[in-house]
Amino acid sequence: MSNQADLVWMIGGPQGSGINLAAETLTRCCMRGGLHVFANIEYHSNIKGEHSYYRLRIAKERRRSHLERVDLLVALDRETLVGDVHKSEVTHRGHLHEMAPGGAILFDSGNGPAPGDPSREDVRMFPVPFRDILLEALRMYGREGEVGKLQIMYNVIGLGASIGLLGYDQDLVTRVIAEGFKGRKAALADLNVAVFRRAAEYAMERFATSYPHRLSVLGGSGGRVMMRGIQAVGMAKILAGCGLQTYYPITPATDESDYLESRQGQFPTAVVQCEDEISAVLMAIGAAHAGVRASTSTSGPGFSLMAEGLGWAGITEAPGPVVILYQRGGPATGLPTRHEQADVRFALHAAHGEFPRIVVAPGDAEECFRTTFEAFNWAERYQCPVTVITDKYTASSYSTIPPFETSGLKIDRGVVFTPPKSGKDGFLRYKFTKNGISPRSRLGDRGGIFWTSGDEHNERGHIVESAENRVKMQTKRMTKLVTAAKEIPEGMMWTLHGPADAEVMVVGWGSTKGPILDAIEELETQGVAASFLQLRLLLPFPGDAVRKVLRKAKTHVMVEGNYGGQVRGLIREMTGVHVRRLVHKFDGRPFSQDEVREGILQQLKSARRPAVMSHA
Amino acid sequence: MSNQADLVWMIGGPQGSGINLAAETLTRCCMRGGLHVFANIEYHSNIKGEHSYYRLRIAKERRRSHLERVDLLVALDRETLVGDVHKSEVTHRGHLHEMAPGGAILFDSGNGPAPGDPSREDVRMFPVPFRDILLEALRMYGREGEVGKLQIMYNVIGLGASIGLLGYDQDLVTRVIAEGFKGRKAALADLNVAVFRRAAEYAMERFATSYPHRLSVLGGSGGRVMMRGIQAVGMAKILAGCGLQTYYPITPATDESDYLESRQGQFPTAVVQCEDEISAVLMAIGAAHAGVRASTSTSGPGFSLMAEGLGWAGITEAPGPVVILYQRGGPATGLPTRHEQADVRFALHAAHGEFPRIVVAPGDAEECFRTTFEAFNWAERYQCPVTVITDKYTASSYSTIPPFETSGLKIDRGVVFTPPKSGKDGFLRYKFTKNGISPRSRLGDRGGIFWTSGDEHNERGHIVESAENRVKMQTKRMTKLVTAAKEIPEGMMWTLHGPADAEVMVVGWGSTKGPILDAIEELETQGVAASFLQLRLLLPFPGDAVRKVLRKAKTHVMVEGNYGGQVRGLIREMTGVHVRRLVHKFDGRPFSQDEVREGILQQLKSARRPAVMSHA
Amino acid sequence: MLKLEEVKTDVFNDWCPGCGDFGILSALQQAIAELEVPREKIAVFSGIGCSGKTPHFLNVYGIHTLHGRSLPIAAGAKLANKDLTVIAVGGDGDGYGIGAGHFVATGRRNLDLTYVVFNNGVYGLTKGQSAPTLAKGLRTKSMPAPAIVEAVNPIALAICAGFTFVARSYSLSVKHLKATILAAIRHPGTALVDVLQPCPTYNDLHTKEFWAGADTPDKKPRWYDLQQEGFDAVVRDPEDGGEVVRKKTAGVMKSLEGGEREPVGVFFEWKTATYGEQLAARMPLLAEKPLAEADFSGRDLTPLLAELA
Amino acid sequence: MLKLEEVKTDVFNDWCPGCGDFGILSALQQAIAELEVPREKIAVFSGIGCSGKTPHFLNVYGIHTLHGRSLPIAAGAKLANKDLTVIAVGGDGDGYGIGAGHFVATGRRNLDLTYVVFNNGVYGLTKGQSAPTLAKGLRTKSMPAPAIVEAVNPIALAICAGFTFVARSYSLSVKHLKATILAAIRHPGTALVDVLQPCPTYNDLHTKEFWAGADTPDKKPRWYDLQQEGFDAVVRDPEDGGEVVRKKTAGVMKSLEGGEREPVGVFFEWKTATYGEQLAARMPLLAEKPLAEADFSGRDLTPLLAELA
Ligand SMILES: Cc1ncc(C[n+]2csc(CCOP(=O)(O)OP(=O)(O)O)c2C)c(N)n1
Ligand SMILES: Cc1ncc(C[n+]2csc(CCOP(=O)(O)OP(=O)(O)O)c2C)c(N)n1
Ligand code: SF4
Ligand code: SF4
Ligand SMILES: [Mg+2]
Ligand SMILES: [Mg+2]
Repeated sequence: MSNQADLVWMIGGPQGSGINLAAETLTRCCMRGGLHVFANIEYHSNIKGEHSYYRLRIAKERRRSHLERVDLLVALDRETLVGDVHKSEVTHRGHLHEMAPGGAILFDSGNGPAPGDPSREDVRMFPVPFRDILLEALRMYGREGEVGKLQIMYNVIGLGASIGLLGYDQDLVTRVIAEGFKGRKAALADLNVAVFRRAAEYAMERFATSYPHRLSVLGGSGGRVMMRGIQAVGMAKILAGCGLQTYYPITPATDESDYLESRQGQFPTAVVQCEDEISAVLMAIGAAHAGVRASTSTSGPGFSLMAEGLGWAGITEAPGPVVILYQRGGPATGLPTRHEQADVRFALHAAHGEFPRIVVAPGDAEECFRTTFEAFNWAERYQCPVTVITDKYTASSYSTIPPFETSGLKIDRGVVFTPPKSGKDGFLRYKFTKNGISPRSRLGDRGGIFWTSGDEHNERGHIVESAENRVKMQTKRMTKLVTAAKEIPEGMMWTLHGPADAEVMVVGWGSTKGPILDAIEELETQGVAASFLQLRLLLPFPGDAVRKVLRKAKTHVMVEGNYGGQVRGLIREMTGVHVRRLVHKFDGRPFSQDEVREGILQQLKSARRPAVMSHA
Repeated sequence: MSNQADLVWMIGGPQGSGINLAAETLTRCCMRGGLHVFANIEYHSNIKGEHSYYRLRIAKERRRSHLERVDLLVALDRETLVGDVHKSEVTHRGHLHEMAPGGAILFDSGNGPAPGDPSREDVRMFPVPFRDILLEALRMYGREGEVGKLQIMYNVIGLGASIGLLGYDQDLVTRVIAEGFKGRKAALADLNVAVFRRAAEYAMERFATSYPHRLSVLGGSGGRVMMRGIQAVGMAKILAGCGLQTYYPITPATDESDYLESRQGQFPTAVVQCEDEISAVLMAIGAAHAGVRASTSTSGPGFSLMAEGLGWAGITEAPGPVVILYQRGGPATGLPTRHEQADVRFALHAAHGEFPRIVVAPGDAEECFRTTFEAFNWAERYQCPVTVITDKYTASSYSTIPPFETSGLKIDRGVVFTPPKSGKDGFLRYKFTKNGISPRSRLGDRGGIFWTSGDEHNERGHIVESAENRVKMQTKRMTKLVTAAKEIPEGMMWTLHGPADAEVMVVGWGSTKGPILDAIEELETQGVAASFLQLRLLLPFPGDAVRKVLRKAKTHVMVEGNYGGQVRGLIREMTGVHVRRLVHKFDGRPFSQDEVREGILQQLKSARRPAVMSHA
Repeated sequence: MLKLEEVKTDVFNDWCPGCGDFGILSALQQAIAELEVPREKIAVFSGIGCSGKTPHFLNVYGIHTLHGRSLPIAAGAKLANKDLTVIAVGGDGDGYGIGAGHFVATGRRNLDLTYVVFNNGVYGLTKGQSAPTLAKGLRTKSMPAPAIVEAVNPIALAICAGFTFVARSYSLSVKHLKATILAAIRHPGTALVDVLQPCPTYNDLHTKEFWAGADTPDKKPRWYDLQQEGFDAVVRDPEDGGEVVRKKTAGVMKSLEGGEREPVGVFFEWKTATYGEQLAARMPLLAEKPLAEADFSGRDLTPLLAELA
Repeated sequence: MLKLEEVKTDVFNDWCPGCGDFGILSALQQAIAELEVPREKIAVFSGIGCSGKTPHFLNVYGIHTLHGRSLPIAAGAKLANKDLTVIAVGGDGDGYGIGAGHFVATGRRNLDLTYVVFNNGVYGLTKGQSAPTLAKGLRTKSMPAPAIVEAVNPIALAICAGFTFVARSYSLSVKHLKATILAAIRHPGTALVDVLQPCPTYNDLHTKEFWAGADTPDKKPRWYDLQQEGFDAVVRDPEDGGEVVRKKTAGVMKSLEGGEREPVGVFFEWKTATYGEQLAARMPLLAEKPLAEADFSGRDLTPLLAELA
C-alpha cells in the first residue's frame, strides 16, 4: 500500500468546538473496522476560539507519522479554510492550500468561504447546512429551542458528513457514538446519533457521486487500541506501582496526571497537585526516600524549576523520582501547545555540580510504556533521578497499536538493606561499594536509621568536608553510572532499524522515530536505501557502541526537532563522530513524513547548510 | 627565582579566630615591601570553631597559585597541627605532614601538640606563650581583666611571631596594623601594635637564630594592589555603571554584593537583597528592560533557581542581566565553602529551549575585571543574558597585582532606538534584521512603547503562534550569537600562552590558569616545554579557531577542576578534537601548582586513565 | 485624560465569550485613561494564564512574564525607573499559588506598585484545575473530585505580608473596579486589588449569576460594598503603631467574616515610607532622577584601588 | 519513653558557643524521647542554615534538605508513609524567606506534620544578613545599614495560610519549648512552632540578655506566656465556622499586639480533617496501610487497555 492510498482526513475549527471528539470517534471507528490510524492535533494556547485542527492518516497498514497533504477536510469555520483573516495580523493561511488535488472539503455553508477568498479549482467544495441539519435532528426531540446551546454538536455533523461521503459503515459509527455516552450523559446518545445519521445521509446523497474516495471496513480491530503517549506513560506508571504522582498543571503534561487521578480508586496512585514544580519534584523525592515509587510529569517551564531538586536527589541518592519531561516549543513559555525537541541538553545537565542521573528518550507510545516502566526500576536500582524525555507530538498523537506486551516486564527494586537482627543502629546508607550502589533502607524501616544531606557526607550520611571522603563518595556515586551502562540492555540504549551499511544512515531520537521510519520506507521505493539509528539512552551515553555503528555507515543525516542540533552535538562529544548533514525543524510543529524525506534528499544533494524544514 | 626560594607561610585556627586579618596584614606588608604574594584560604561551612587556614606564597616575582608545602606554619590550635581528633570521625590530619623539611611551626604553647601526637624530626617547633604575651601587652594598658574577651588578638600574636622569626621590617608592619584601625576602632590600634611588637620580639629573641629563613623588604610596592576576584568583579561593575545588583546571600558570592553595597553612597548601585534567587535574576532582568545595567551574583544552588528566568531574558531579548556564577563544590549544597569547576555545562544549557546567551570564563582577578566590564557591553549589545563563570578560588584568593588598566575600556550600550519625531506608536522592538539585533527602547521611553512576551511573539512583541513567524524570530534571535562570535575580539575568546607547537599543550579554563601558568614555568626548568591554551569564551564557542590551535599541538593535556571533564567534552563537541589526557580534581580544593605539574607528567607517562589529583 | 481608544490595542482578544476578564480589562483601560500619566510612563506586567494576556490589549508598555513571576520583574523595572507607573496583573494561580513567595516578599518591600489579581477560582489556561482561591470541599466542573486543601485568603495574606493598600472588587462591577484600581495606583506603596472574576468556561460555581445572587431569595448580589457600609480601612495617623495594628486586625477580620455576602472595597490602607523613598535616603542620586537616567561615564576607580594598596 | 542518650548522636556539633540552637536541640531531644514513638518512625527534615544541621544531632531518620525546601520533601515522605512522625526544622530565612511559598501551601494542605522554625532574625550561616523576621529599621552588627523592609509576622501568616496549630516559644525556655513541640507533634494537622532564638554571633539586638529583659527597669523577661494569661486559642467545636474565624482573628490580633513583651504559647489550634484523612477517603488502601507498604505486583492493565479498544 503506497502513501498515496492512505486517506488524510482533517477537521478544523475553533478551540472548544469538539474537533477532538469527532477525530477520536473516527479513529475508533476506523480501528474497529480493521484500519490503522495515526492522528495528531495542533491547537493554540487558548481556551475558546483560536484555530485548532486534528489530522487523521487512515491506512491499511500501520502508520507512524502524518503527511502534509489533506484529502478530506471538514471545516467548521471559515478560518479553517483561509486563515485568521479577522485578526490585525494574519498568522496562518488555513488549510485550503494544503489540499491534495482531487481532495474535498466539507464546510459549514453558514460559515464558509467569503467573496474574494482564495479558491482551488482542483478541490471539491461540499457545502453542508450545519444549522439546518442540527435543527432537523433537534426537532425530532422537540428541542429546536436549544439549537444555540447545542451548536457544540457541529462536530458530530462534520463526522457524519465525512462518513456519508466516504461511504463508511454507519452502523459501526452509530455504535461507537452511543458507547461514548454513558452514565450521566446517556440521554444525549440518541440525539447525537440522530445528528450523525442526518449529516451522513445528507453528504452521501448530495456529494458521494462526485467524490471517488471510499473508506471500507477491512475486518476486526485485531485487538488494537488507540493509544496516546500520555496514556502509555500513565499505564506504565500504574503497572510499575508508582504510588505518588506530583504535578503542577502544565500543557501537555497535565493530561497524564489527570489520567492517573481518575483511576486512583482502582489503582492507588496518590496524585497531588502542588504549589509549583519545585515542590512537585521535591515531594516525589521525599516519597522516594520513604520507599514509594514516585514520579512527576511536566514540560520545559516546570522542568526549569526542578534543577536544584534533581541535584539533591542525586547527592542523597534518592531512589527516584522518575521525571517525565514532555518537551514543547520553547524557550520560556514559548509555544506552549506546540512541539519541539529542544530541552535535551538541559535535561542532561540541569542543576549545578555533577551527580549520576539517567536520561532516556522513548520514540513512541510503545517505547514510552516500556521505558517508563524500566525507569522506575532504574531509579531504585541506581538510586538516582531518571528523566524520561518525550514531547508534545508523542504525548498527544494517537495511533492504533497492538496492546502492550507486559509479560516480560519485571519489577526490580534494587538492593534493599537487611535489617540487623540485633536491631542496633549503625546502618551505612552510603556504604562504599565497588559498583557504587549501597543497600538502601526506607524512612520508617526498623534498623535502617540513616541521615542524609545535600552537603557532602560520609557513609552514615553526616556532613564531612574532607578531601579524602569527597573523592571517595563522589567516585562512588558516579560509578553507579558505569554500572548502569553495563547493566542496561543494549536494546534499551539504541536501535538500528535497517542495515548498518545502508547508503544513508539517518540518526534521530525521540518522536522523530515515526516520521523517519515512514520516510525511509518511502525513500526505499524511490531507490534510496536508508537505515535509521535511533538513540534512546542519552545518559549514560553508549558512546563506544554508537561510534561503531556510525562508523559503518556511508553517509549520515541527523534529523532533530530543534535549532541547535543538540543531540548531534552530544554524539560528537561522546563519539567524536560529526554527523555533518542536519535536517532540523523548530517551527513548533512536528516533522511530517514528507519533511523528513525531503530533508534527507536535500542533505544528500548538498550538505553546505542544514535543511530547515517548515511546511507552513 | 625558583619556587624553592618562595616562602610559604600558613596560619591555621578555628573559624572566627581572625586568621584572615593576620594573613591580609602580612600580604599587605609584603606588598609594601616590594614582594609578591599569592594567598588562598580554606574554611568549613561553619561560623565558629571548625578548622580554617590561610596560605601565603611570598615571592620576589609574581605568583599565580599555591604550593603544597608549608615553610612556616602558625598554629593557633592543636587541630591545625594534627587534625580534628576531637571528633567521632577524624576528617583531616592537620598540616604537620605538609611541612617542608627544615620548616618551622609557631604554635600556642597553651594549645599545642598533646602527648602521643605525631611529630616531625625535620621540622622546628617553636612554642609561643600566646596568653602570656597578650597579658603582658594588656598590662601596659591596665586591661588584663579583658584577656578572655581579647583572645581574638591571638591572630596578631601569630603575625608578630612570624615577622620576628623572619626578621621582616617591624616598623612597616606597625604602620600597616595602625592603618587598619580607623574611625570607631582607632582606640584599638595601640593595643594591637603592642601585642604585635611583643610577639615579634619574643620570636626573634628565642627562635630566629635556629631558623635560617629571612624575609626582607625589596623596595616599594610598585603601585601594586592586593586583589581578590570579588573585588575585581565589584570594581568592574562600578566602572561599567551597573545600577542594580540583586542578590540572595550565598557563599562565596555574597562578598561581592557587600562590596557594592558598602560603596553605594559613592557609586550608586542599588543593592537589593531578594527573597530568593528566582527573584534576584528576574528583578535584574526587569531592570535591564527598563534601561539599567543590572546584575546578580550567586553560586551553584542559586544559579539552579535562575534557569527559567534566563530563558525569559533570552526570548524577550532583555539587555541583561550579567550573572556572575561563582562555582563551589557541588552538587546541591555540596561543599559550600570549597572550590570546584563543575557548573559549566549547566551554565551553558540552563533553561529549557534555545536562546542566545553568552558564557565567559575569566581566569583570574584581572580577567574578572575586564570580562565583567565587557559583559555589560555584550548584554546590551546582543540583548541577551551574559554569564560570567568563575569560582571560589578566584573569588577569595588574593594576589598582589598592578592596578587595573582602564583606559582601553569603553562603554557600549548597543543599538538604541531613535524616538520618532511624530511621537507616533508603531515601534518594532523585535524588528527582523540581518545581524539579529533590533534597536531597543527602554520602558518609559517616549515613542518606544513595546510589548514583550515569554511566548513566541512578532516584531511588535505580541503573541503569535504561526510557524512562519516562529522560524523567522527564532532565527533572528539565534543569529545574534553569530554576530557576537564575529564581533567579540579573539583576545577575549581564548589565549595561547606559549608556542602552539610546544611539546605539550595544556588546555584549561577559568581559575586553573594560575596553577597551569606556574606549573608550565616549572616544567620548563625540568626540560618539558609546554604551552597553555586558555579557553575563555565558552558560548559562542570559537570552534574553528580552537580546532586550528589544537591541531598544531603535539600532545594535549586537559586540566579541569571537575569529575567529568566537562570542557573537554565541550571541546570535542565543538571542534571534534578529543583531548585524551585529563588531569582532574574534584575534592573541593583548587589545583596547586604542584598538582598540575605532577598531573601533567603523569599523563605524559601514561594516558590510560585520567590523573585524579588530591593532595589530601 | 486619554481617550479610551488610545489605551486599546488592535490585538485580537481570544478570551472566552462572557469571560470576566473583559470587565477587568475595561476597568484597567478606563483607569489608565483617567490616570493623567503619559502612556509611555506606564508599564503593565503579567504572569501566565488567560489573565496573562492582558498587557497585549493595553496600549502602554506591556511585559508578559512567566507563570508566577510578574512581581519580581515589575519590581526590577520600578527600581530602575521610579518614574514609571508599574502595574502587575495575573491570575490567582499565578499570584497566590506558584507566586506566593514573591507575593509575601513584595508586600514586605512596599515598592510603589499595584497588583491586580484575577481571582476566578481556577487555573483557566490549563483547563480548569482548582486555583488556590477555591474553597475546600468545592468542585468545579473540570475537577475530578472536590478540593481537599484550604483556600488562601488573599486579603488576610496581603495584610499580614505588609501590603499597604489591600482591596477587593468584582470584575463585572466595572465602575467600582475602576475606582479601586485608580486608588490602588495612586496609593504610594504596594497595593493589592483582588478581583472576583467569573470564568464561565471552567468555574460553574462562581458564575455571573452566582455573584448577582440570582438564586437567592432576595436576588441581592453576593457582594456588598464595605465602604458603603461604613468600614474605615484607612490608617489616619501613619506613625501611630497602635492604629496600624487595629486597622490591620479589622481588615483581616473582615476578610475572614464569611457569611452570605462577600465584602468588596478597601480592607486596609496605610501611607508609610516606600522602599524607593528609603533607598533614596541612601543613594542621593535617586532623589534626583531614576537610576535608568544615571550618568556613569568616566568613573574613576582610584579610591577603590587605593583601599587595596 | 526513650532515654535522652538514645536520641542523641555522636556527631560533633559546631554551632557557636552560646547559640540558642542548643536550647532548641535539647527541647527536640526531650520531646522525641517522651513521644512514645519508636525512633525509626520519626523523621526530621531540615533546610540549610546553622539550624539545618539539627537532624545530624538527633538519632532518628535525619534528612538535611535544601535551602527553603524542607517542607515539600517532608510532605512527600509523609504522603508515602502516613505512619511516620514528620518534623521539619529550619531557619527563619529558610522558612519565611526563600521558603515562603511552600510555607503558605503547606498551611493550606494540612498534612499531619510539625514545623519548628529557628527564628533568630538573621541568616546565620551566611554571616548575618537580615532574615525576614528582622523588623524594619533594625540593624544587627553585620548589616551595613538598617533593614528597609517590613518583617514577616510568622504567626499571622501561618494562621492566614491555614496552619491548624500555631505556636511560639523561646529557645532558652526549654521546658516550655519542649511542651510546645510535643503538643505540636501530637496535633493532627500542620503545626508551626516559631522559636525565638538568640544568635550571639550575629544578632546583637535580640540576645539572651535582651529576652531576659536584663536592661528593663523591672528585669522581667521580654516574653510572657499567653496561656498563663488565659488566652484561649483552641477551637472547641471544630465544625463551628464562626468559632474558627473568631479564634483565627484572636490569634492574628495577639500576634500583631506589639508592646514591650512578646507573647509565647499557642495562638491558634483547630482539629479538622487532615490532607491524609481526606486522601484516604479517595484511596481506600490508605485507610489500611501506608502507600510505601502497598503491594503492586502483578497488576493487570486489561481494563485500562479496554477503554482504548
Ligand atoms: C512554571 C510553569 N508551570 C506551569 C505553567 C502552566 N500554566 C500556564 S497558565 C497556568 C495557570 C493559570 O491559572 P491562573 O494563574 O489562575 O490564571 P487564569 O488562566 O485563571 O487567568 C499554568 C499552571 C507555566 N506556564 N509555567
Ligand atoms: C538556593 C540557595 N540559596 C542560598 C543559599 C545559601 N544559604 C545557606 S544558609 C542561608 C541562610 C540561613 O539563614 P536561616 O535560614 O535563617 O538559618 P540560620 O543559619 O539563621 O539558622 C543561605 C542563604 C543556599 N544554600 N541555597
Ligand atoms: S478559561 Fe475562563 S478565565 Fe480563561 S478566558 Fe475562558 S472564561 Fe476567561
Ligand atoms: S551564627 Fe548564630 S545561629 Fe549560627 S551557630 Fe552561630 S550563634 Fe548559632
Ligand atoms: Mg485563575
Ligand atoms: Mg536565621
